[in-house]
Amino acid sequence: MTIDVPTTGRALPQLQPISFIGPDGRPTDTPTEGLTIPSDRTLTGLYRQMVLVRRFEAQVTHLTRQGRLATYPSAAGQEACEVGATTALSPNDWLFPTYRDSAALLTRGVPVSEILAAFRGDWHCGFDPQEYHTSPAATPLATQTLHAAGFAMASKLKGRHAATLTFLGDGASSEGDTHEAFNFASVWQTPTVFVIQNNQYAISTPLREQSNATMLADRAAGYGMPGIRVDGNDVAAVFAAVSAALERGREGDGPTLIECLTYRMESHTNSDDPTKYRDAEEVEHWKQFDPIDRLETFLRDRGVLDDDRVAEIAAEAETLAASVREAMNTEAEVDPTELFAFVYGTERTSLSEQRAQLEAELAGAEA
Amino acid sequence: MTIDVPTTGRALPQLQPISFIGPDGRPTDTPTEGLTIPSDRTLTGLYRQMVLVRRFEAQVTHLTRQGRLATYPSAAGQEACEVGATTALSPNDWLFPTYRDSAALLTRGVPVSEILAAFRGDWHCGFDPQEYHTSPAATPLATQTLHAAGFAMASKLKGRHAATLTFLGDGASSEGDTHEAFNFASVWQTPTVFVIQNNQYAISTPLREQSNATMLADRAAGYGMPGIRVDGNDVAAVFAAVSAALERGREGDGPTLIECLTYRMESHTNSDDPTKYRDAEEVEHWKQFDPIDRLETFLRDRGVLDDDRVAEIAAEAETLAASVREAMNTEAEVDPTELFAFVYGTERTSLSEQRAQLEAELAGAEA
Amino acid sequence: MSVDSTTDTAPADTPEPATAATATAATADTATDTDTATTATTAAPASVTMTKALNQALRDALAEDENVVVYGEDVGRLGGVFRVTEGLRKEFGPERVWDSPLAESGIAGTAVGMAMAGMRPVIEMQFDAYAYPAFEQIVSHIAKMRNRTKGRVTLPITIRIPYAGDIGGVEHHSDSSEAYWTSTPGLTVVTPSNPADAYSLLRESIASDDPVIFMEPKSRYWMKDTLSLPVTTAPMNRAEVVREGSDVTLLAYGPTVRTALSAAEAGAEHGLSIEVIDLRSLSPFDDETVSASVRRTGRAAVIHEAAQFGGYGAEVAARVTERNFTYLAAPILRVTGFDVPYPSPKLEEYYLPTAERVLDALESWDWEL
Amino acid sequence: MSVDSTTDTAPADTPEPATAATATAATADTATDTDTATTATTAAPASVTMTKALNQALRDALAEDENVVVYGEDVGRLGGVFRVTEGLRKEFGPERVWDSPLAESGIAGTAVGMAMAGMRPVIEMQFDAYAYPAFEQIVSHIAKMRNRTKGRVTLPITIRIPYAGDIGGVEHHSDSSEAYWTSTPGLTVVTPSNPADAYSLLRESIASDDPVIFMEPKSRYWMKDTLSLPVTTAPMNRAEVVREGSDVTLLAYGPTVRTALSAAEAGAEHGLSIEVIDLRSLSPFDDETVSASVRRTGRAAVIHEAAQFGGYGAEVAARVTERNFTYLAAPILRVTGFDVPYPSPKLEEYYLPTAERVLDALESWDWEL
Ligand SMILES: Cc1ncc(C[n+]2csc(CCOP(=O)(O)OP(=O)(O)O)c2C)c(N)n1
Ligand SMILES: Cc1ncc(C[n+]2csc(CCOP(=O)(O)OP(=O)(O)O)c2C)c(N)n1
Ligand SMILES: [Mg+2]
Ligand SMILES: [Mg+2]
Repeated sequence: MTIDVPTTGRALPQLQPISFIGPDGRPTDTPTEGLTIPSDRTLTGLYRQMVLVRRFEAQVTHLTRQGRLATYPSAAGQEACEVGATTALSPNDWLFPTYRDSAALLTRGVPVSEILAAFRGDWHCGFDPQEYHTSPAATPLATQTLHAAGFAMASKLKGRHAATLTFLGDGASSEGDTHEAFNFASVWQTPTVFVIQNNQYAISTPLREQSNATMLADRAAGYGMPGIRVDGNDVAAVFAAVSAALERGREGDGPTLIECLTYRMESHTNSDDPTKYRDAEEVEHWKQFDPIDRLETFLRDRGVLDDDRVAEIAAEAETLAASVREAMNTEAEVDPTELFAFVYGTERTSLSEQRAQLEAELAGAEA
Repeated sequence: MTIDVPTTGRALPQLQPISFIGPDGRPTDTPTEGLTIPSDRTLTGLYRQMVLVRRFEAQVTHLTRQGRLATYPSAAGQEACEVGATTALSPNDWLFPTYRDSAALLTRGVPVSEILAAFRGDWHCGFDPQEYHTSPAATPLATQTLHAAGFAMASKLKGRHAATLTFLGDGASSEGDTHEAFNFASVWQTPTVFVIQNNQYAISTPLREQSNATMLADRAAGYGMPGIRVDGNDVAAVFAAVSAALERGREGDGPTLIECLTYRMESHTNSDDPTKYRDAEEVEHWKQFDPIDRLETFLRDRGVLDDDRVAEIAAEAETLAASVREAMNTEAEVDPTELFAFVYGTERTSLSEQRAQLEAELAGAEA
Repeated sequence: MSVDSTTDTAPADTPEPATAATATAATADTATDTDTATTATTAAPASVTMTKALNQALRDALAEDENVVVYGEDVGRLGGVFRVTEGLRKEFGPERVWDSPLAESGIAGTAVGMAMAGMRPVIEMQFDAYAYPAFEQIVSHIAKMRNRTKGRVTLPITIRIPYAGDIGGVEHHSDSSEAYWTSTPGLTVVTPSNPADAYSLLRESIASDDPVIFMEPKSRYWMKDTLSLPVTTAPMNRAEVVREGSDVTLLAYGPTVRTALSAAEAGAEHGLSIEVIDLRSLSPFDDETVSASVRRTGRAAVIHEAAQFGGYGAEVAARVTERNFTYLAAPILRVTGFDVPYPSPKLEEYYLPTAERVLDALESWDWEL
Repeated sequence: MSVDSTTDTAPADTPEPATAATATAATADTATDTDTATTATTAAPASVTMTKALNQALRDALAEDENVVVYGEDVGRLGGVFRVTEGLRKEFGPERVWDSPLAESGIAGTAVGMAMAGMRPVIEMQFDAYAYPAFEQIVSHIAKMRNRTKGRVTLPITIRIPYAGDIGGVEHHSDSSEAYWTSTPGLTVVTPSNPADAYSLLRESIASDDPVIFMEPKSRYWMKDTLSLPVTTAPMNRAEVVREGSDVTLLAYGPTVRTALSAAEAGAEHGLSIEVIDLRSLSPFDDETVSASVRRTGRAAVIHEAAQFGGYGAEVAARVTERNFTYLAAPILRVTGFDVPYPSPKLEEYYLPTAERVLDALESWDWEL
């Protein structure tokens, strides 16, 4: 038969997740597929950012327990993915996050109150995507993967040197959109990095009922795209893998699929009851793989981190937590007539009529 | 890390398509992954059926040129896929075909006039799916792959020994539904065989703009499902591969993906103009891979087929062609009020009102 | 505003509206004939939430017919994000009730195949914006299979869709998608407004040989009523007069039946006798029950949460006007959400049609006509 | 039937209806102000099909703005299954006009990303039933992005959808899906009925910063008109009176404008003066133009191919009634497809609303009122 097909790079990823720093904080001897461990300086920055976002998650989760936010999906336990991948972005790159990725938004520089706007119910997206080069967090699963591919295509067509990064979950990997995004990105050879945060659950559904594959990274081969599996609790590995993939993309070599193995330590959102579907022991078991502990050990062993610096960072985290509490205490003003303001570029006559109706109601209620 | 995942069967398919009989009609030495060549008797039956369906396709295409059918997508050139895969089914299995698969319907025993009903515009599906254990031919691409997975799941749940086979095109492989069907079938381990007829084009879009994968069969690994690539113009290989996959499914070992490399010799449908997107030479080139010629040579060489038998089958094919012409000459009666008859189990009042309106119009037109 | 306030239905005296079952018992002349609590194995009356009623309907359907299967995202171990399927996996096992991979087109598409093989799948779309990935399977196959095959292949699929808002949900969690389904020939669309109907309509939907879009009003999941299960309320294709009145007919369904009843009660205080009809069946539409009421009152308004433009209320207004034009003293009004995407929680109170908004709308009519 | 037949618009004397452009020229007092053929580079008048007009609109848009890109299934080498994009790939190269992989959600979803990056994607859904896989991307993202981000992210995406039937198409090739889009806040929905509008509306859609569903009536693709391109017809949000009359207003769009004009012509022979409005913009709806007409005639009917129940005509009937109730002598009628799935070719003549069916419907009114 006479079909022309590329035959390069046709391989399944290595079974063992790529990792530089083991759960015990010691260097691993896992093959790392040409990746190099980030510098001490970078690692220290990643450590700091992970501590900050963890404190953020804890504070927000605490506030939800007090009923101060409608709903909140915490990424506690997944800090290495959130921080490692996002830090690898350069400012011109664009991030396409999900509801799970507030930690990534924080890392991208979005102010606390703008992140929380959606969860405390002010407005669907509280920040300016153009300012942070970050798309609104997508709630409909997997839809953002196509946005990331399309954005990267535009970047490529316009000759810009900007890549895109998108997060998705193990559950979202089952959606048709994920497949279409992998395919479009690979056919078009767009600079897109797909990071699956495989945290073992889609709400209550365990990975084994989501996929029968040996690993989700095995999907990549079917698109002629490199796929790798990374220890998603080793921020060094995540950062290195994502950095390399972004660079690959910017060089014109197309998309990459990175599966990060991790674990959702909290419930799906505050309204979820994980005791229905997983044992406390499992959660306990995963504690030994904690991303922050291991990096702290590693950096202390290398003499890069000491008690003072750790305390300093912890203090910074407390300041952040305080700002979270403050953001929640400042009651954001909402303007009911904004309901009509952004639906179309020019407000339609019929919307103006409805706006007038609401204004009359509001005036009546005041009177 | 501590993820339990199956690690068996994790491999990419062999690059060389599985084939028993080469384009020249001689046995090949391609590795055949444990498959065995069908018996002479079976091969003769497959030969006969391929000759029949080719004559069918030619006759129908001829009639469309005369404007006797609204539209028709011919599978000329793809007879080995159509016939090889469909013949592998046992009567209790179910087939989930597309618009391209009239040849498969014919092979499944659906009468000519019932196949053509859809194309000459009598009714959307002209045959009784229950009678032929064959779903209506799906027009929305890839949707039927999920029906096949679901049907097989029911078969499994009910402890029936029935498998399902579905055809899809290289183009349809890009749809989200295809991904979802692969995934559901594999997670549920349903007895489903997915046969991609990779005929190199989706209307005008060539394979290389559809997928960047080395081969579409590479998709299978991402679902923990066996995938193989077969010479789709070698009916022996198609029959053997699909038979084995169906058996695998019936034994409870789950779905299989089979990519059959073939070529669409005709235009997409009669309303298409292939000169816009492919060269006459390419079509010419593919003639040397003809599925019927090679099998005829092979069977003649083995002394199983002779001029008499070939002539006999050709005569049978002429009879079939005559029945096609006849089917097209018999003007099927359509009853306009059937518009309302099958929308719901019980006709709604509002539909009865509309039926009465139409009846009044028809009576008025007659008067 | 000059209205005649004679009505022989006592206004409900609790903030919770009367259920269809109890309201029916109180109204003598409704077109439909409902026998509640006639089944032999009826439990003693108890306080039942809509969630519990739905759960029991699924349980009873699973117990009665081995072809019934329940699957979708998180409907197994977790029992669904709204706990509607709670306990069912445990009781019937993972071969009857299970968690599927996360893909709505996959869920709907496999249901087509299962139904072709003789099963009666009851599938869940976790929120109604998440039915959209399944749109093609629902509209191009589920709605059309019977017609395509001249009735040879029927698809007894029930698609459960929690819908509408008023629960403080984040984006995409409060859509009212009914118009997409009601404008699709081949689909049957029903929605309960109370626990008794939730049970009865769900049983009837599952028993139906046609596909049914079963829309569950999220904000009513926790509504309680005292009733005995199993219960059979009015047939699935009928609307119900849940409060009688003589001046105006309010047409409501799902979450807005409560709104309509509150408006009726408040209206009564101003001497306005308001009849409230719970449509229950959105497709088909019960022209008979509605026309009978509107011909009596001469005025009607339809209430829904979805945006007005192209919403289901348009069909209601159009067909009721077509059929009863000469009886109408005023145009049929639509009291609905605004023509904007469903807003974030802090704004939903301004978006949602309230009893006050209903009464304001009624005042906009020229009552002298 | 007693009607006044005074009308100063001459009935068209060809079976082809007057185009919006020519009809506008003939009617003095339409609300909209259209200047045709005023652009400097206007070509000499020539016979132009709708397909050709669309093709030219795309060509001119591509030439004028480098951010415009055109992609979808088979729109490149083949030039689209209806040849609307013919020659564009050759002229502008595969970086401006290309064939995408076969996946509609992918096409729509990548368009979101491209638009976020500053491009103006013009994407094609090959037939309107094939827009359904893209439903979630269109409804949950394309329609909502501007609102979600308070106007910070706008999506200037044009989604071209060939729609409706009367072309002898096999199943799924003749759907009229407009109601799905018009009931979605955030979308703008337009449809031309003639070549001049096809050009002008498509240019305006591409230039719009909002997403536009651009619905192309398949059966009118081959309709010819003599005109000069480029042409600017009435603004995108306006309806147009394409034939004046005093007894009845027919509201039509896309493929049914021809039907309405035929009915008007036939009606004239029976002394019935029928005004025909081409809606052009389905969302927003031009209340001003339509109400002005209906207040004059006191009677209206809306005509579309889609099924009646929940169809776009419901919104038309409901809102025109709401706004003009006291002017109406009769209910607004809907002359539409039946409430069944679109049938196979041999049955479509019975399904489609014809001029006769329109006239039959008008006769159903009590004209003495
Ligand atoms: C299209 C769609 N379907 C369903 C949902 C409801 N839902 C929200 S999160 C979730 C689970 C997602 O799991 P995963 O992708 O693994 O991400 P994780 O929450 O674990 O980060 C579901 C089903 C949704 N948001 N979108
Ligand atoms: C969902 C959907 N999108 C688009 C189409 C229009 N269409 C019909 S056939 C076709 C090409 C299909 O190519 P392929 O899957 O390779 O099958 P082939 O026709 O080559 O057998 C397209 C785009 C469709 N039928 N369904
Ligand atoms: Mg997960
Ligand atoms: Mg093909």
